[in-house]
This record gives sequence, structure tokens and C-alpha cells, in this order.
Amino acid sequence: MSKQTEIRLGGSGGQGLILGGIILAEAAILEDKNAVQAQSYGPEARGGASKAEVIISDGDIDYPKVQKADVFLALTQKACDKYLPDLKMNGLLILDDKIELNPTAYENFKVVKVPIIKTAVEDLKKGMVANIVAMAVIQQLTQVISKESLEAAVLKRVPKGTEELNKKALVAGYELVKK
Amino acid sequence: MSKQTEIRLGGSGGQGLILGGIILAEAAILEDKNAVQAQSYGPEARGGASKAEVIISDGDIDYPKVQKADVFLALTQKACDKYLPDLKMNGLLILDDKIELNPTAYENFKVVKVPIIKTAVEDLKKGMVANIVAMAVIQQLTQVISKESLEAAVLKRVPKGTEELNKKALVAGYELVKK
Amino acid sequence: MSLGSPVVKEYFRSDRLPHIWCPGCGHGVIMRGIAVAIDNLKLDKNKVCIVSGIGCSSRAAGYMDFNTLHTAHGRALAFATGVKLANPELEVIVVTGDGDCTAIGGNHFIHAARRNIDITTILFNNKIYGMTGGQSSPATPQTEKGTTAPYGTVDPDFDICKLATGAGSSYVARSTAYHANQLIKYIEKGIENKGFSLIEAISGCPTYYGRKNKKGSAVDLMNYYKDYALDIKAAEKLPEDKKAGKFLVGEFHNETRPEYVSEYMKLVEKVQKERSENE
Amino acid sequence: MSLGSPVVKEYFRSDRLPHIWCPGCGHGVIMRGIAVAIDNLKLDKNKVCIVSGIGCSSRAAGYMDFNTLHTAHGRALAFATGVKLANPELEVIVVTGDGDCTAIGGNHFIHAARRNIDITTILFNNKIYGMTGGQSSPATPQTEKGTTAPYGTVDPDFDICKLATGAGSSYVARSTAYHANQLIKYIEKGIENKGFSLIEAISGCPTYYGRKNKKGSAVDLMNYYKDYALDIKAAEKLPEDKKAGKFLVGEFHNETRPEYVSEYMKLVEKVQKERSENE
Amino acid sequence: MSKKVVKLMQGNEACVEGALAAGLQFYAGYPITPSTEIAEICSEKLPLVGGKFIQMEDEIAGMAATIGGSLAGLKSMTATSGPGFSLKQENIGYAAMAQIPCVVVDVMRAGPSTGLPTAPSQGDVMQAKWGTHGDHPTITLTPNSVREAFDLTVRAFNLAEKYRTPVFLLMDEVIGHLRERIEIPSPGEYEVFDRIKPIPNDKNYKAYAVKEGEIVPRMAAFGDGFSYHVTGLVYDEFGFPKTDTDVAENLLNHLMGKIENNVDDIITYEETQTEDAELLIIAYGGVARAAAKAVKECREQGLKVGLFRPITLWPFPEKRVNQLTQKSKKVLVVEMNLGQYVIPVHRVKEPDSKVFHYGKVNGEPIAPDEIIKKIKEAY
Amino acid sequence: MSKKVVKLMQGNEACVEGALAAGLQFYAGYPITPSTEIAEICSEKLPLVGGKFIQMEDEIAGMAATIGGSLAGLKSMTATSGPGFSLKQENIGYAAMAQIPCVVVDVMRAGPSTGLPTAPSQGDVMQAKWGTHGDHPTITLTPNSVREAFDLTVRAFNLAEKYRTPVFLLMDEVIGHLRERIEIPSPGEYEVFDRIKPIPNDKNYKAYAVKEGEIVPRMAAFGDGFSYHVTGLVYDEFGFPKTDTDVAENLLNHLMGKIENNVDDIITYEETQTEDAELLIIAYGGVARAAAKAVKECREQGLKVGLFRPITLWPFPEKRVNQLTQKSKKVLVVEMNLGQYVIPVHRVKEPDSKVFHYGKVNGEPIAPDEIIKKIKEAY
Amino acid sequence: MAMAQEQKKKKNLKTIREWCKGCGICVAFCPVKVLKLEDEKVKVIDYDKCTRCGLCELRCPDLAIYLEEDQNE
Amino acid sequence: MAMAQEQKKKKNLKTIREWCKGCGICVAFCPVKVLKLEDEKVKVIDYDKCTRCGLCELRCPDLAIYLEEDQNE
Ligand SMILES: Cc1ncc(C[n+]2csc(CCOP(=O)(O)OP(=O)(O)O)c2C)c(N)n1
Ligand SMILES: Cc1ncc(C[n+]2csc(CCOP(=O)(O)OP(=O)(O)O)c2C)c(N)n1
Ligand code: SF4
Ligand code: SF4
Ligand code: SF4
Ligand code: SF4
Ligand code: SF4
Ligand code: SF4
Ligand SMILES: [Mg+2]
Ligand SMILES: [Mg+2]
Repeated sequence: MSKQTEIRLGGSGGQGLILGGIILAEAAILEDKNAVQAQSYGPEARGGASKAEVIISDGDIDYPKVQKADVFLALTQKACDKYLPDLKMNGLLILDDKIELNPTAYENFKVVKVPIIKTAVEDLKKGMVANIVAMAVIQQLTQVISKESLEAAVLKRVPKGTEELNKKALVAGYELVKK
Repeated sequence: MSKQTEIRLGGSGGQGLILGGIILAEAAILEDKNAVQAQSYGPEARGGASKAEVIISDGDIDYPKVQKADVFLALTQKACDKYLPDLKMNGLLILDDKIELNPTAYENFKVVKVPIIKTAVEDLKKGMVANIVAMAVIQQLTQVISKESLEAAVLKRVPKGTEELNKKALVAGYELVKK
Repeated sequence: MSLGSPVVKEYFRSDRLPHIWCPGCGHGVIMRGIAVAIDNLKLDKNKVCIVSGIGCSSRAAGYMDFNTLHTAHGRALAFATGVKLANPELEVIVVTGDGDCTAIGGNHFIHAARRNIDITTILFNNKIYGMTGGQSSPATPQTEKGTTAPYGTVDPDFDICKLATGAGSSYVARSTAYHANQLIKYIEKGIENKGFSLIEAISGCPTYYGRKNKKGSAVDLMNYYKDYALDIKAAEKLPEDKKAGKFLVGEFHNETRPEYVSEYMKLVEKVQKERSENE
Repeated sequence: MSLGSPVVKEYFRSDRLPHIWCPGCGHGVIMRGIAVAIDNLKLDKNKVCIVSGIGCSSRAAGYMDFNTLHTAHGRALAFATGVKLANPELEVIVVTGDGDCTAIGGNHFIHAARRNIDITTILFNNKIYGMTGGQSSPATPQTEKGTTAPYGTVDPDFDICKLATGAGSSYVARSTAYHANQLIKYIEKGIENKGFSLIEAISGCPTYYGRKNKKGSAVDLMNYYKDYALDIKAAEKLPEDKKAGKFLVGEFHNETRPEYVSEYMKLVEKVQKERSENE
Repeated sequence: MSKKVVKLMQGNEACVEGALAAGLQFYAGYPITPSTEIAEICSEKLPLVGGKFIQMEDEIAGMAATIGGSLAGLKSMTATSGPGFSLKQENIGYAAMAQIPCVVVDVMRAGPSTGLPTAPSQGDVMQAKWGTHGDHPTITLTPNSVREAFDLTVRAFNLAEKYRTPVFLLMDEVIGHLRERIEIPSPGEYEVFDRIKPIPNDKNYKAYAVKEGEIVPRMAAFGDGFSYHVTGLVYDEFGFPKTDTDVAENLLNHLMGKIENNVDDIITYEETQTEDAELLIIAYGGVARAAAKAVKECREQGLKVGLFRPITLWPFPEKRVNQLTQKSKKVLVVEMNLGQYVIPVHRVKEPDSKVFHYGKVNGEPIAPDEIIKKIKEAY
Repeated sequence: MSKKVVKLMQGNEACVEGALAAGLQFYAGYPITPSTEIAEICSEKLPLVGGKFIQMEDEIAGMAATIGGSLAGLKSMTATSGPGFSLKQENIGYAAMAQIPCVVVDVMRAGPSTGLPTAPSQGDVMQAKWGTHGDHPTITLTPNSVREAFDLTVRAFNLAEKYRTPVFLLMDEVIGHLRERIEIPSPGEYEVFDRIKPIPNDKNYKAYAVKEGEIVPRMAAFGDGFSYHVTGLVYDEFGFPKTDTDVAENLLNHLMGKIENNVDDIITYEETQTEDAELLIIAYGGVARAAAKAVKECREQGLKVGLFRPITLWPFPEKRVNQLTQKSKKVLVVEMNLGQYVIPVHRVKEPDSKVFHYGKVNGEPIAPDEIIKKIKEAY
Repeated sequence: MAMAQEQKKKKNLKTIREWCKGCGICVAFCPVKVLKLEDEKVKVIDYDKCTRCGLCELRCPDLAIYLEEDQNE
Repeated sequence: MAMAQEQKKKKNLKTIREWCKGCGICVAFCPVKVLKLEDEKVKVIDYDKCTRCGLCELRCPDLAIYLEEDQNE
């Protein structure tokens, strides 16, 4: 069976995680992989928890929604609480450092806590790019796509004039993992 | 099987034959008979041939449309031509005297020609009451309802102030048959 | 050879005549008026498209020898908007009734007016639903009767010309079947107006409106229009008491403003140009 | 105990708050204004019925603690007409959006106005379809953008107050979320008017309208209304050049004429009386 | 004791009389042939009994105002025909979703589209079940006589009030326009059901919660003193919108269940000589009259033919149809359309029984002779 | 040779790309979640190719203008979701009656009524067949992937033009909003069918007469020089209204026949391991993806399960379903509704095969695990 | 459509019996009263007095009366 | 709702943190500038300078700031 990675991104409405998901998926496509991206719409989009999903695969993707995620990234407590149950046993859990976690979670998942939002807000002075930082973190931790593809995908999607900022965000994300 | 008389009235839009049909049916009901009345609507109502149907019965009336009429009264040539084929063999055919008939029709049907419209227009000075004259003719020829019921039904339906005129029309109709 | 007057021969499907309307129905007068206006303007027959809804009035489309489209009740203007935008070369004329246009079709009416799309609407206003047998319409004057207003209509009628103006129509006029020459002139002006035009043509329905409201014969109705129509220009100079009971005819609104389809075509041109420059 | 100000505690379902609207959305200001107007008029809460369509604005009905009816897109006034006629004791208030009321709901709007039925309509005009993500509406100014007008809107917007007046509305006023006190006064007058009232409340949608058209933040939008609203009374005295770029607020129409439901009730009384006399 | 009123009456008129007998107080609609008489008669009669009639700007508004009238506490009805029935579909779905009792009459004419406006048809039978988007409950009744037009209108109101749902009365034009002798039942002779209201001032009233042992939520009228919320969104027991999956599922189950669990109360039908029928005719409305005559004639000729006449079209009387096809190995469905009601018959019939169909859509009613011919072909 | 374009694309977007590939020149509609992107992208792209986009005042007008655009000679489309689909029904019937080619997209969301506007559903499947009044022809396609959204939109236009009828593209929200890798076919890779026009200046042109050997009347555009009449009434071969019974019958037969006689051309489906399937799953659209995964997993577990995926929903692929049920004695229909497509399955299945149904209407898509569970229950 | 009197005079006044529905509008509004109804159909009673003003044609709802240039001239 | 200055002064200015969405409208239009945003929530920075004019309450879209008579007095 072909290799398939199911990623879920959780956060709040304005955090750009859908764009993040699109970028991941497009990066995969640049590598000639298969990819789908889906999200939940709904009134939640204005506040509340929101999620985006990406599936990256070497082969066909039958069911295009994430059932049990291999990777779950959460930027808010709410999203973490809501979607954590759908993470696979031993799945990769990436959290913004502000998020509190039930101790048992550490046993069930590979937990990585990194200051994603802080990095964006304080280091890069643009809260907006937290999503890009986050994608870089995912890249580093999963290697499901290459840095090159990710950068190309980012540059294709972000507004003109923000290319440098976003590149910096990527680098900052990579650094977070190395640390 | 119960006795059932199926009557079709044919003429043009404005001749009041639907009202005529209603009156016949109501007369029957006054006698505690069963009755239905139906008509064809349609753009024909403004010009062209129009028809009204009445079925009077001692018992239940299953199919409420006339299939083969026992009695067919026609006030216009057009209506006569159009609906004649649906008259039963040996059925009663009542025609306004202006209507031309194919000679074979005389063999197939009991034909009665009477100057219904002329009577209304010339004798009664009201073309409008041709329908009432016609109903009287039907009464006389079929006896399917009594004179009394017919008169009662007529008086129930006609506009206030025209009662005398309509009674005269009835009498004129009866006379036409006696002649 | 087909029957009828020169105008009939040229612009009507005369094999479908006589039409189905009742004796004395004003609709025939208005329908003829449209053909005369088209003739006067020397429009290319093949480029005229007549769109109607459902109603006695809307039957006119079937008798006239153009590209004709008899749509659903109330929807003429919505269909017509599609036709016009898809082929701006067509001269699109909508024939509709007071019910068709202002009852069920009211929304399309105000939006066509808002867009100022180049469609000429001729509204046959007989103040009643003729086709379905005399129910009151939004144009039936208050207190007058219809089969659904047996005690007299409770709700006031639209001032259709005011409504059209309020919605944005750039040409708005009213005349009657009696004043057929004036009506033809307004129709011509409506067609010539590059934008949305509404010509309210007061029509007589002797069968239902007339009978229900004891207005007499077709001739009586015509006489009523003759005697009670008041030109707005004349009205301006008249004292109030002389206007009582009368209704206004004339041109209510006439303004030049950008037309929807040509604005859209400009946009198409612009974005295509920009795009080719960017390539 | 429920949260919030006295007005909120009295007239809102505060357990359903905070509402779902975006930060800075003008709808909240207008919604509060309605409650204040109701409070000022000391209406019986149980006799107030709030009817809305579908849209961000129409969500207001769900937050307010009255008899509330959240209907289908565009249909609020048609439902409300049924409610009002069926129970004339109810004070029926319709909350609706520019899309809800003037796009899909346009026909019910003009007919409610024509009937002069005693319904007060508060139209939250944010000049965009907020709920569905920023498509242009019939109130989006020409050339401004929406997601379905990426090159700028081609068709002109309605002058909604003019449309309401043209259709027959007896009370017509416009104000903005910035001018909330004036708005409250108009709402009160609208409710007091025995007939159809339209209060157009200009609302800011920073999320879509603002963003798409580079109008800045919620505060910027408020400032815009502050700076560019021009009272019609003041406008009368101003030279043209001082009016350029401004939009009018104020009372556009205020007339007393028979109200639909009470006219209908008179008719009921009359025919019942006649009938009993005939028996 | 009041004397029986015997009259010649049109189907459309009997429908109004039935509605008034059931307590109709509110009518909103838009005229369309061949249903218009219903509006016309309502406009005359309702004010006489203190009720309200309003001619709306279109059918959409007619449906909307009907729902509004019902919410304000009055028994409400609207009537239309094909094109108007299509237009009403969105708001019909609203009534189904928000559980608003009301009666919608569709006097069927020949479609599709404008079709033949004055010709009879039974072309809207499937639309009555599937016309609006999304899964939703439906109850549809269809009369075969003027008297039944009266009775079923009463029943339509009763079902609407009992199950808090729109109920369709589908009449074909044959019945709608037929004038027939009718003996109008006196008030004691029919049941009238009124919606169950909450106990006044009930502090625990939840607008959309079903009380133990009851079928539907009790329904307060606007103005009764319960400030509650009504919406077409998925809602919880208070009536407020919710997107939770369990709320959605419960609501849909309730909507469908209140009908499906009560089919025995809702479904009625009539059978003629089905006991020993080798060939079973299924026909409804006006066509069933022709079928009845056909059955009589066939029996006279020695053919064992029976007639099953569904009076409740929807929910489909599947139990009974299945039972009948255990005996009758041939079934002939006769209807004025190209094959609509025959579809569920196919679904529920016994595997070894064979289904025939006779449909007609040329604008003419189906006559007994045509049915006899088909019977003989199939027999 | 042009290089393949590979992209991440949303289903709604692929629908527009497909439409443009098929020659879309005219779009009229009204926004509604979850179909809005289709309008939005059309508003951007159509002017770039010289086409027209117009946002109408409502869905009724959107459908009307779409028909108008088609009559003026342009390939036309409109898109909507449940509530809007309900509103369009009257004019859909018009298009069916007057034989106007056009494509109507319905991106299905959870109903009834406003329901759950952003949640997926397949609740409009029966409405696509029966939503408008009167008997009428229907063609409905449903994609299960973004690529298929492209392909089927092309096909929808081709069928619309070939059979002169409105064609529905029913997408569930899962597909409409899914972003997926798509390899966009280059123009040579798909067929594009344009309506057959009359020979210019053909003096004998009858707007609604079918020429020997052809399927539908040739269609002139308004302005082409043929002054003809179009109506929603029953019409004769010239397009003029007629009430004659034979005209009505012929017209209805033509309307239904042009589809029914060409089912082999119209119907497509896909099968996975049906040859030896003991249990056959029938699923379509997004649900078929979950079913595909379920089939794989079941096969791995040794269960002989196969998948029949109708791509053409209507007309119903009855021949093939019947054949399949000759072998597979168990059929499990899985759909995001309470039992719609299962109804015709019941109708055409072999008598001795047993039909199971799994439906879900809580706003969540159906997942493979749920299907596997049902398979095991039924197996 | 301004036309000299003379030209007008050249025109023939025609009626189409089968189309006329006898509404009487032309009769009522003919300025010189040269029309009447007979058997519910229009009839020209004084052809010469007709001024060819065209008002009957203008207002006939049934297109049943009209002026036409004589084909023979 | 005309009210004497004194009465007004009696009122408390309250905020509901959970409802405030930090739009800044109250901040921008407070005549005496006693409000500010902190962590995207409204904060009263100079309670005493507040004139209890009510404009913040009037224009707060979230009903998150308001004046209320002190329950204790
Ligand atoms: C959707 C729909 N609703 C109602 C009708 C019935 N109907 C046909 S024409 C008409 C009214 C026509 O009135 P108007 O437009 O004033 O035209 P008129 O016949 O008076 O010329 C109505 C209600 C219909 N055909 N379709
Ligand atoms: C019949 C129907 N068509 C379309 C929609 C989608 N829709 C919901 S709200 C809306 C527009 C709302 O705009 P507006 O009324 O201006 O309210 P706002 O959200 O801007 O406050 C639309 C198009 C719908 N729900 N129903
Ligand atoms: S019913 Fe009235 S409008 Fe219709 S044709 Fe007759 S006169 Fe004219
Ligand atoms: S989208 Fe616009 S209108 Fe809707 S809540 Fe947000 S700001 Fe308000
Ligand atoms: S042309 Fe003029 S004068 Fe001659 S008949 Fe006609 S109306 Fe009379
Ligand atoms: S106006 Fe026309 S239809 Fe009427 S009487 Fe004269 S010729 Fe005949
Ligand atoms: S009450 Fe007035 S002064 Fe006090 S904070 Fe609010 S706006 Fe400022
Ligand atoms: S106006 Fe209201 S929501 Fe906005 S910042 Fe002030 S308190 Fe918060
Ligand atoms: Mg009319
Ligand atoms: Mg808006």
C-alpha cells in the first residue's frame, strides 16, 4: 500500500491554517505526489475552533477526509481539545507552547511544543505569518515534503511584497525544531 | 343497475350552457337524485366550442364524465360537429334549428330540431335566456327531472329581478316541444 | 397570401389570427401599437426579440412575427435580461401584464430598472388578472372589485410609473389604448432610449374588470380613458379640483444614464485588454 | 443571573451572547438600537414579534428575547405579513439585510410597502452579502468590489429609500450605525407609524465590504459614516460641490395613510354586520 | 338536530367548506387555474367568519404568509397548481423543518411548465414527496369525490395540527372542477383536532421539546406569552440553531419519525373487491372513479378484478400494498402521469407479482373503457 | 504538444474550468453556500474570455436568465444549493419543456430548509428527478473527485446540447469544497458537443420538428434569422401552443423519449470488483470515495465486496443494477440522506436480492469505517 | 407617418369579417360615423364619407379594419 | 432617557471581557479618551474621567461595555 500522511491543522478562524494546508498540499503536488486538502466550514469560521486537513500520498487517495490523523498541529487550546481525540495513537502532536496538555497525552502521542505564535508575533513582528512558521515546523518534523517544495509553494500563494517576510518565517520555523 | 342519464350540452363560450348544466343537476338533486356536472375549461372558453356535461342517476355515479351521451343538445354548428361522435346510437339529439345535419345522423339518432335561440332572441327579446329555453326543452323531451324541480332550480340560480323572464323562458321551451 | 393590413402582414403571424382575446379587449390595440412603433423605427425584424410572461397580455408574443419567447408567469424580464446580455444586438421588448409584471414579477421589474438594462417593457395594464378570470391585481384600484376582492380591494394599487422611477428606470411613460398614437410615440421613445424603459399602457378588460366593476362595454371603457386621462403637463397648470378623479398620462421620467449591457461590454473589453497587456 | 446591560438583560437572550458577528460589525450596534427603541416605547415584550430572513443581519432575531422568527432568505416580509394579519395585536418588526430585503426579497418589500401594512422594517445595509462571504448586492455602490464583482460592480445600486417611497411606504428614513441615537429615534418613529416603515440602517462589514474595498478597519468605517453622512435638511441648503461624495441621511418620507390590517378588519366588521342584518 | 344540507358543489368549493369546518381562519395565496376558486371562495367566506384572506404577490409569499398565520395561532391554508406548487417548495421545506401546521392544496393540471393549464393531470404526485430539497416528512391526501374533498380537507387540517407539519391535499382537476351532489356533514359528524398548546405560563416550556407520551412539541402562538425562536436551520429543543451532529440527527429523526411511527393513524385507503382479485388496480383521485366503473364492468364479465384506492398517497401504504400483492399476482397502476405512483408499488410489491402501468398525459381524463382495455391486456 | 497542467484545485473551481472547456459563455446565478465559488470564479473568468456573468436578483431569475442566454445562442450555466435549487424548479421545468440546453449545478448541503448550510449532504437526489411539477425528462451527473467535477461538467454541457435539456450536476459539498490534485486535460482530450443549428436561411425550418435520424429539433439562436416562438405551454412542431390531445401526447413522448431511448449514451458508471461481489455497495459522489476505501479494506479482510458507482444518477442505470443484483444477492446503498437513491434500486433489483441502506444526515460525511461496519452487519 | 390628404384618399378602407368581434370601438370613435355594427360585425355604411383618418385601424383590437394602398393603382 | 448629570454619575461603567471583540470602536469615539485596547480587549484606563456619556455603550457592536446603576446604592 502506498504511503499516506494525514495531517490536521487546528486553530481559530483568522489564523490562516487553511492557507497553510493549501500550501502543504501544493508543495506535495510540486513533488508529483498526490494531495487533497479539506476543511470544515461553518459558522465556527467566525470564532470558535476551525480545522484544515491535508492528506499527502504516493498513490490514490480514496477517502479524502482525515479519519485518524498522523500529524496534528494545534495553535489554540480550543482546537487542541476539540480535535485531539482524532489523532492516531503515537501520532505526532505539534502544539503552540501556550497550550496545556493532559499528562496522559504525552504517553499516547509524540508531543512537540514550540512557540509558533510567539515567534511570529515577537520575532517576526507579524502574527499573520504564524501559519507559515507552523508549516515549516511540520516540514521539519515530518519531512513529508522537502524544504524546497515548501518554499516554492509558499511563494506562489503569499501576497506580492511579502515574500521575504515569509521566507524568514520559514527559516524561523525550521529553527524552532532544531532548537 | 340504477338508471343513469348522461347529457352533454354544446355551444359557444358565452351561451350560459354551464349554468344550464348546473341547473339541470340541481333540479335532479332537489328530487333527491344523484347528479354531477362537469365542463371543459380551456382557452376555448373565449370563442370556439365549449361543452358542459350533466349526469343524473338514481344511484352512485362512478365515472363522473360523460363517455357516450344519452342526450346531446347543441346550440352551434361547431359544437354539434365536434361532439356529435360521442352521442350514443339512438341517443337523443336536440339541435337549434339553424344547425345543419348530415342525413345519416337522422338514422342514428333521435333528432329534434327546435328554434331555441330564435325563441330567446325574438320571442323573449333576450338572447341570454337561450340556455333556460334549452333546459326546458330537455326537460320536456327526457322527463329526467320534473318541471317543478327545474323551475325551482332555475329560480335559485338566476339573478334577482329576472325571475319572471326566466319563467317565461321555461314556458317557451316547453311549448317548443309541444309544437 | 396572408390576411390583414400592411403592418399585420409584415409583423404578425397572421395565420394565427384572429387572436384569442375577448371582443373589445384593449390588448389588441396595444399589440398593434408595438408593431407600428417597430415599423416606424425601421428595426430589423430578425433582431427584435419579444419576451412575455403569462397572462392574456403575454399572449401577444405568440401573434407577433419576431423572435418570440413566452416564458413563465412573472419571469419575462428575467428571461429577457439573459437574452439581452447574451446577445446585445437584439432589440429586446417585453410585453407583460399588470399582474405578470408587478405582482409575481415585481422583483425582476425593479431590478431590470435598477440595472438600466436596455429593455423596453410595455405593460398592458387592465387592472385585473384577465387570464385567470378577474382576480384583483396590484393595479386594481382600492375599493374596486375582483373575484378575490368580492367586497372591494383592500390594498391600494401601485403607482407603477412611480415605482419604476423609484427603482431606477430611465424612461417612464403612461398612456392608454384610447390614446394609441401617443402610446406608439412613447413606445418608440422607449425603444430608442438606451436603458430600461417602462411604458404603462392602460388597457380595457371588458370581460372581467369591466363587468365586475360595472364599467360598461369596451366602448365605455375607451370613453373613460378618453375623458379621465390627464396629461401631466396639462395637470401642472390645473387647480386640484379639476384633477379629481382623473389619472395622469404622459412622460414621467426621462434621463440618460449608463446602460447595463454596454457597461458590461466595456468591462469585458477592459479586462481583456489588461490581460493581453500583462501577457 | 444573565450578563449585560439593563437593556441586554431585559431584551436579549444573553445566554446566547456573545453573538457570532465579526469584531466591529455594525450589526450589533443596530440590533441594540432596536432594543433601545422598544424600551423607549415601553412595548409589551410578549406582543413584539421580530421576523428576519437569512444573512448575518438576520441572525439578530435569534439574540433578541421576543417572539422571533428566522425565516428563509428574502422572505421575512412575506412571513411577517402573515403574522401581522393573523394577529394584529402583535408589533411586527422585520430585521433584514440589503441582500435579503432588496435582492431576493425585493418583491415582498415593495408589496409590503404598497399595502402599507403595519410592519417596521429595519434594513441592515452593509452594502454586501456578508454571510456568504462578500458578494456584491443591489446596494453595493457601482464600481465597488465584491467577490462576484472582482472588477467592480457594473450595475448601479438601489436608492433604497427612493424605492421604498416609490412603492408606497409611509415612513422612510435612513441613518447609520455611527449615528445610533438618530437611528433609534427613527426606529421609534417607524414603530409608532401605523403603516409600513422602512428604516435603512447603514452598517459596517469590516470583514468583507471593508476588506474588499480597502475601507480600513471597523473604526475607519464608522468614521466614514460620521464624515460623509449628510442630513437631508442640511443638504437642501448646501451648494452641489459641498454635497459631492456625501450620502444623505434623515427622514425621506412620512405620510399618514390607511393601514392594511386595520382596513381589512374594518371590512370584516362591515361584512359581518351586513350579514347579520340580512339574517 | 340540524337538517342535512344537500347541495350541488364543486370540488374546490367543498375543499373550502371542509377547511372552514376544520377551523380555517387564514388563507394566503396567489390565483392559478385550476385552483383559483379556492382562493375566490375563501376571499368571500373568511371575512364572514372573522377570518383573514390575503392575496399575496406570488406563491412564495402565499406560502410564507400561510406559515406566518399559523405561527400567529390561526389554522392556515394556501392553494395552488403545478407552477405555483413548484414555487412554494422552498417554504414548504421550511414548514416541514420548523414544524408549522398548515394545509397546502395543489389542484393538479397538465405539466410540465405551463403545460395545459386547464387540463387534468396527476403529474405532481412525486413532487409532493420530493419537491423540496433535503430529506423531509410528507403527508399527502387525495380525494376522489366532492364529498371526499370536504372530508379530506378536514382531515388534512387535523393531521397538520396533530403532527405539526404541512399536509398536502392533491386534487386532480377532474375533482377540483367537478360539481357533484354532496351531503354536507354536520359539525358533530367529523372530528376536529386543534394543536396542543403549552399550559399557560408554563415556565418550563421548551418550544421544540417533545413531552413524554406526546408526538410533537406543544405549539404556542406568537403573542401567547412564550418568547421563543423559530428557524429553518437545524435547531435544538429550544428552537435555537445548533450545528452539533447529534442535534442534527435527533431533529431529522424526529421529523421523519413522527410520521413513520404513526403511519397507521395517517394512512387511509379504500378497497373494492380486493379479496379475491386476480388483478389489482391501484388508482387514486378522479382516476379511481373510472377504475371503479371498470372494475364493475369487468366483474360483470367475470374477471376477478379489484381496486385499491389510496386516500393517503404519502406516506405510501406499503404494508397494505404488499399484503395485497401476496394475493393479487398482477397489479395495474393507473394514473394521469407517465409513471409516478407506480414506483413505490414496485418497491413494496411481493417479488413474484407483476406490475403494469397505464399512464396518460394528453390532457384528457382516463376513461373506464381505456382501463378495461388495459385490464384485459394484463389479465 | 501542450504540457499537462497539474494543480491543486477545488471541486467548485474544477466545475468552472470544465464549463469553460466545454464552451461556457454565459452564467447567471445567485450566491449560496456551498456553491458560491462557482459564481465567484465565473465572475472573474468569463469576461476574460468574452463571456458574460450576471448576478441576478434571486435564483428564479438566475435560472430564467440562464435560459435566456441559451436561447440567444450561448452555452449557459447556473449554480446553486438546496434552497436555491428549490426556487429554480419552476423554470427548470420550463427549460425541460421548451427544450433549452443548459447546465444547473447543485452543490448539495444539509437540508431540509436552511438546515446546515455548510455541511455536506446528498439530500437533493430525488428532487433532481422530481422537483418540478409534471412529468419531465431529467439527466443528472455526480462527480466523486475534483478531476471528475471537471470532466462531468464538460459532459453535462455536451448532454445538454445534444438532448436539448437542462442537465444537473449534483455535487455534494465534500467534492465541491475539496481541494485535490488535478491534471487538467488539454482540449484535445475531451469531446465538446455544440447544439445542431438549422441550415442558414432554411426556409423549411420548423423550430420544434425533429428531422429524420436526429434526436431533437435543431436549435436556432434568437437573432439567427429564424423568427420562431418558444413557450412553456404544450406546443406543436412550430412551437405554437396547442391543446389537441395528440399534440400533447406527442410532445410528452418526445420529451421523455429522447432521454429514455438514449440511456446507453447518457448513462455512465464505474465498477470496482463487482465481478465476484457477494455484497454490492452502491454509492456515488463523495460517499463513493469512502466506499472505495471500505471495499479495499474489506477485500483485504477477505470479504467479497464490490462497488457500483453511478456517475449518471438519472436516468437510473437500471439495466446494470439489475444485472449486478443477479449475482450479488446483497446490496448496500450508502448515501448522505435518509434513503433516496435506494428507492429505484429496490425497483429494479432482482427479486431475491436483499437491499440494505445506510444513510446519514447529521452534517458529517460518511467515513469508511462506518461503511465497513454496515458491510459486516449485512454480509 | 405624416401623409398628404391626397395620398390618404388613395387608400382603401378594408375590413376582415372573420376577425371582427363586433366590439363597436371603431364605430364609436369614427369621427365621421361611417361605420356600424350589423350581425355583430363591422360594416362600412358610407364609404365615400370616410376620411381615411385611420382612427378605426388605430383602435381596432382585432386588426380587423384597416387602410391599405390599392394594389391596382 | 434624558438624565441629570448627577444621576449619570451614579452609574457604573462596566465591561464584559468575554464579549468584547476588541474592535476599538468605543476607544475611538469616547469623547474623553478613557478607553484603550489591551490584548485585544477593551480596558478602562481612567475611570474617573469618564463622563458616563454612554457613547461607548451606544456604539459597541458586542454589547460589551455599558453603564449600569450601582446595585448597592
Ligand atoms: C406561477 C404561476 N402563478 C400563477 C399563474 C396563473 N396566472 C396566469 S396569468 C395570471 C395573471 C395574469 O394577469 P396579468 O398579468 O395582469 O395579465 P392579463 O391576463 O390581465 O392580461 C395568473 C395569476 C401561473 N400561470 N403561474
Ligand atoms: C434561497 C437562498 N439563496 C441564497 C442563500 C444564501 N445567502 C444567505 S445570506 C445571503 C446574503 C445575505 O446578505 P444580506 O441580506 O445583505 O445580509 P448580511 O449577511 O450582509 O447582513 C445569501 C445570498 C440562501 N440562504 N437562500
Ligand atoms: S379576459 Fe380581459 S384581458 Fe383577457 S382577453 Fe378578455 S378582455 Fe382581454
Ligand atoms: S461578515 Fe460582515 S456583516 Fe457578517 S458578521 Fe462579519 S462583519 Fe458583520
Ligand atoms: S378611416 Fe377614419 S373616417 Fe374612415 S372609417 Fe375609419 S375612423 Fe372612420
Ligand atoms: S373595432 Fe375592430 S373588432 Fe371592433 S367592431 Fe370595429 S372592426 Fe370589429
Ligand atoms: S461613557 Fe462616555 S466617557 Fe465614559 S467611557 Fe463611555 S464613551 Fe467614554
Ligand atoms: S466597542 Fe465593544 S467590542 Fe469593540 S472594543 Fe469596545 S467594548 Fe470591545
Ligand atoms: Mg392584467
Ligand atoms: Mg448585507
